[in-house]
Amino acid sequence: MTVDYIFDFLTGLLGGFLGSDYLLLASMLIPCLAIFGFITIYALIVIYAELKVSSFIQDKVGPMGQGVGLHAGKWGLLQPVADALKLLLKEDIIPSSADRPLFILAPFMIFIGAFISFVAIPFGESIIVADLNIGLFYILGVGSIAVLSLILAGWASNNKWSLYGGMRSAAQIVSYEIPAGLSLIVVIMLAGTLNLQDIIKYQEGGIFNWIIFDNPFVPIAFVVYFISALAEVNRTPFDLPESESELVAGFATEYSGMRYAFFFLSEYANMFVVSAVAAAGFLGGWQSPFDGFMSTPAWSVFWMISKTGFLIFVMIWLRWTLPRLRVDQLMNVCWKVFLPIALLNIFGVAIWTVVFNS
Amino acid sequence: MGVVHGQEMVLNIGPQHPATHGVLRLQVKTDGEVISEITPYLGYLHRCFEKHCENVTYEQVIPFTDRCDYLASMTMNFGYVVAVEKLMDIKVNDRVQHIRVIMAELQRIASHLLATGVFGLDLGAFTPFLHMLRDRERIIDLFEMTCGARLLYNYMWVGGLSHDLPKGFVEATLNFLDYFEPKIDEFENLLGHNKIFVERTADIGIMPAEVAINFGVTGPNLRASGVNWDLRKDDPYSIYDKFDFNVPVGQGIKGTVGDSWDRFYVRLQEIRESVKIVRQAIDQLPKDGDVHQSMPKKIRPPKGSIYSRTESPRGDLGYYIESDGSDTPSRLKMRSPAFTALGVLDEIAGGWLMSDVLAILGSLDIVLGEIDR
Amino acid sequence: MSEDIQVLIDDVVAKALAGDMDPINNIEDRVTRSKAKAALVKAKRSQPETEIKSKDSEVSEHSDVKAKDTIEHIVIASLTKNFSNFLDGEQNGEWIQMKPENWFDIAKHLKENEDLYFDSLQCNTGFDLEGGMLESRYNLHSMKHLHAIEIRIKVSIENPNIPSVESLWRVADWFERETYDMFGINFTGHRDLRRILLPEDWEGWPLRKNYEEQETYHGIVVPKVKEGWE
Amino acid sequence: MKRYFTDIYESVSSILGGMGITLMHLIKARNDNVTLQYPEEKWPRPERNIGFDHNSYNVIRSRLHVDMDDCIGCLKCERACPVDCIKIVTEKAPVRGEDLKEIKHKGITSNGTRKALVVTRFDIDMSECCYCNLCTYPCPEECIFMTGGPNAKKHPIDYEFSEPDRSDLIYRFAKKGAKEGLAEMNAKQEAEA
Repeated sequence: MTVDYIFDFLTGLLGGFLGSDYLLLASMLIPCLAIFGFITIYALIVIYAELKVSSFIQDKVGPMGQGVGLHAGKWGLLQPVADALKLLLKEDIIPSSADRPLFILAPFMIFIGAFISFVAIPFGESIIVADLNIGLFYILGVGSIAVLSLILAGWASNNKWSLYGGMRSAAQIVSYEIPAGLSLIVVIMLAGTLNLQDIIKYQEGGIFNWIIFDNPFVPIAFVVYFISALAEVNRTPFDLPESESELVAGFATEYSGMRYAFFFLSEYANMFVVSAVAAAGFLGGWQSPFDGFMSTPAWSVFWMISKTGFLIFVMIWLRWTLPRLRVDQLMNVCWKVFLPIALLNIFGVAIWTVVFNS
Repeated sequence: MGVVHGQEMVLNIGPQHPATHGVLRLQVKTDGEVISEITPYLGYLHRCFEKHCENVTYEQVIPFTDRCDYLASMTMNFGYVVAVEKLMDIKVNDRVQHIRVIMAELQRIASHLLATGVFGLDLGAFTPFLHMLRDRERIIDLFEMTCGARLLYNYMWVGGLSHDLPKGFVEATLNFLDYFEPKIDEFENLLGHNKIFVERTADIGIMPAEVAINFGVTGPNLRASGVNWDLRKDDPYSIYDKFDFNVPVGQGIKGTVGDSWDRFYVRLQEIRESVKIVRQAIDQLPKDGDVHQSMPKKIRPPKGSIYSRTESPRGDLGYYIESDGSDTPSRLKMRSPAFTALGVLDEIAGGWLMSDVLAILGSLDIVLGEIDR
Repeated sequence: MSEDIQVLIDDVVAKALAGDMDPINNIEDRVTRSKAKAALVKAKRSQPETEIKSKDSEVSEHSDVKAKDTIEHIVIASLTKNFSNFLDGEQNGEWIQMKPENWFDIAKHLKENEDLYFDSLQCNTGFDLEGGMLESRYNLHSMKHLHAIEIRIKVSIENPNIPSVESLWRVADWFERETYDMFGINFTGHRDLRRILLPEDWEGWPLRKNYEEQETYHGIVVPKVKEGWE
Repeated sequence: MKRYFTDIYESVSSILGGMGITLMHLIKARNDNVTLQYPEEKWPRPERNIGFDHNSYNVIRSRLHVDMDDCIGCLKCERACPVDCIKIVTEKAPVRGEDLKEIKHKGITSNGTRKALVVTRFDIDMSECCYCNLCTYPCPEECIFMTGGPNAKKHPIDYEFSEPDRSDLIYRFAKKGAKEGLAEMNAKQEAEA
């Protein structure tokens, strides 16, 4: 485990000077900081990508500038930095009638949910913070903390729009957990394990060993999972909790400044988590698509991030193409379309495995 | 188990809300997501248009008409000058008429582009909105080329126009139309036939023809309900009887006649018809003719009153002018089409979900500047 | 003014009166042109009114005016069969002047009679006639028969009550609220007669000719003179 | 049941179709866009000249300007203004059509009209101006115009007339000291008489 490696390394380096309690604390904090740094940098990049992709789709040019100091740097590269700075420096307003402790708690909780999911995401054979043997289950589990915090945010704001947003998000995320989980069961059935590393290792040996190409039922499971994941992270066409033309900004209506930034950040972090799970479960994770070629640890990080990045790009692309669903249609799609398909898929995969693979 | 009745909640949508197209306040009674009653409160944008008009001369009214429906200023000017010209019995020459028709139809395209785009935006589709704004931009460039203003033109004057067409306008317009026509199909595919969009709009907010007529709804909203009523055809003013165009009527392709999708689709079809009219008007445009030819030196209509209607992008735009023979109108009332269109909201949108209500509001294409005057 | 200019002006004015505006517009000199136009306006005014009206009907080739002439008579004839004493004073053929008393029943007849069938209320305008009278004007139109009339109802400013037609034409709901808002005409029988464009607590009826703005509104002084001009 | 599957088919096909359209825009990003990088690039000015003299008058409406040397104080523009943003005060000139060097008053306009009045105040409040162009047409001397007008060379077309203070948007065109100077001159004349 990563913490053990770091602890051993630190003990070897500083064992004489500090007690082992401090070193244990330090060796736990270092990966946390690394994840935090990763999320921040990743969020800046994805925000930039979102700005540019949306602009190009809409025939605009997006943030542009002539150089540092003017506007947002060359090609607007500094725009996300400027956005982050703006959010940091903004006045933090807590409405007088809000439920103060809960109002303050909500953004942190949503961020924690996204943050601790990163612990179990593998970037390489040994590049993982905690190689849990129920990694997949763990990610699905802690991902649900988001629901709680969205309801908290909606309730604590003491605003009718926020309440609507919170209630919508509760119904939506809880419902879509089910098809998402059921589609991942296909992966678990094929790989025979909940450990993400083992699932990835199961897909070793080039692009055709990936689970998505295992049998004709899996691509359907992948699509169902991807769309359900889209709904879980509240992205268009499922952005009902914050649908800006109906609910102003939904659960985030009363938030400003840094607190709002946390919602923003965790939305993007969640996007990464669900895409990473899809990449690990269906697209071979950090495995190179060319069997054995380009599969050093550095390459494995590259493959993992590029597969995830592609899925994130598809999410952005979908967002700027589609209108938003209505709240009852959302439920219809979940219970009447995805759930039966996901269940049938499980049977299909099971039969296929029995007939062809055994 | 019986039906659970929750407590009703009163919710204010607006005056500041992203979906109210201005400063409109809708007080709604909601039971969960279902909205049972809608009470619109107007007047946040009231600028005393009618009172102003009683204190300025007839030509000075024109800039104020611009500001009523700021998305279709040309047609607002057009309606006003047609009314005053009828009152004064002025006949303007053919070149002026043609230029006016070209401008009004270009304005109709621009206004419908924004209406359909914003309708998409209300449903969460951002990209079609910006594509439509992009093409509206090109139309506005044409207007700027003609009269120097981009939004509030003050272009049509009683008895003429403020400027003649500039050199190169005809070519620029034809270029634009050639570029623009394929884009309409693209809008239709990107937004109109998208399944999510269809699900959100078809069979939502159905407005039967009788309701529409009784509520005085006009323009594309009325035509979407299946009533073939277009003042350009049924009571032709200016030279609209010279042109060959169809009046698109709602047919309920995706749902029922008179639903939100029909209102969207009728506007899209009208854009195509307007393109046809502009092409014909440019073909027939007389080469010579002074645009200031019939302009009276002093506008003093004879004593009397007139109610004159024209077809603005939003419907029947009526001007009721009472003249007492002086150079200021004694009473000028604008019958604004969006005003009546908003009046029907409670009737057709009560009982729908919150998202639907905002979709229906978007499909009615209201402009608050014109409602509040 | 030299004589030949005067001759020229007389000439073009005569032509313009005959309907040909081109000679007048083709005059090169700005001053002469404007003089000619002034002479034309003068000449037009001096013509008897009936002549202008006949020209009106010539100008609008669509038989609108003709139909309008007859529609008033048809409407009055149809109404006299069912109602008595509804006309208010002399009728001039352009509109129908009515008394407010049984306006609701008349409106119902206008809307539901098969021959008239005015199913659409186009516009409702208030008007201050000055001298203590207010007027409410209705422009009715039939989508079926394509005819239109204007009906005017005069009431005194002390007792401005007119029956509401809101339950017949629902569009009148807001039209009447607007007229009430601007003129203070009280539409009896209206479900929800409130101010529509102005705030609930606004004082006075702004479009009456003798209206004066209130001095303060919620403690804010209503500005009446432009500031910032020293 | 058939409806169920056609719905799914329609959703998938229309969504993929929409994604195809957006992807084409993404790839050909700069084909159709109309965005300008504002301070570096500016709107192409409308290339047309209209009005009194076809070569020198531009339609552009950006700010009113008055050539005081040509203004005869006829008040036509003040009367034409629908929002009353023009304020003119005139006083009788001592001698008609003669230059008054003390207050830089020109007696004869470039059109050759002899001025009978001295304009002592000519204020335009651009914060109230509605850019309707109604004031420029009645002017007999063509001296009030939107910039980019007859003297486009003297007053280049510009869009940015922002001011930090509202009162800075009141432009005072009358010659400085005209009022006092005229009063002084009149007093002097009286004294001489």
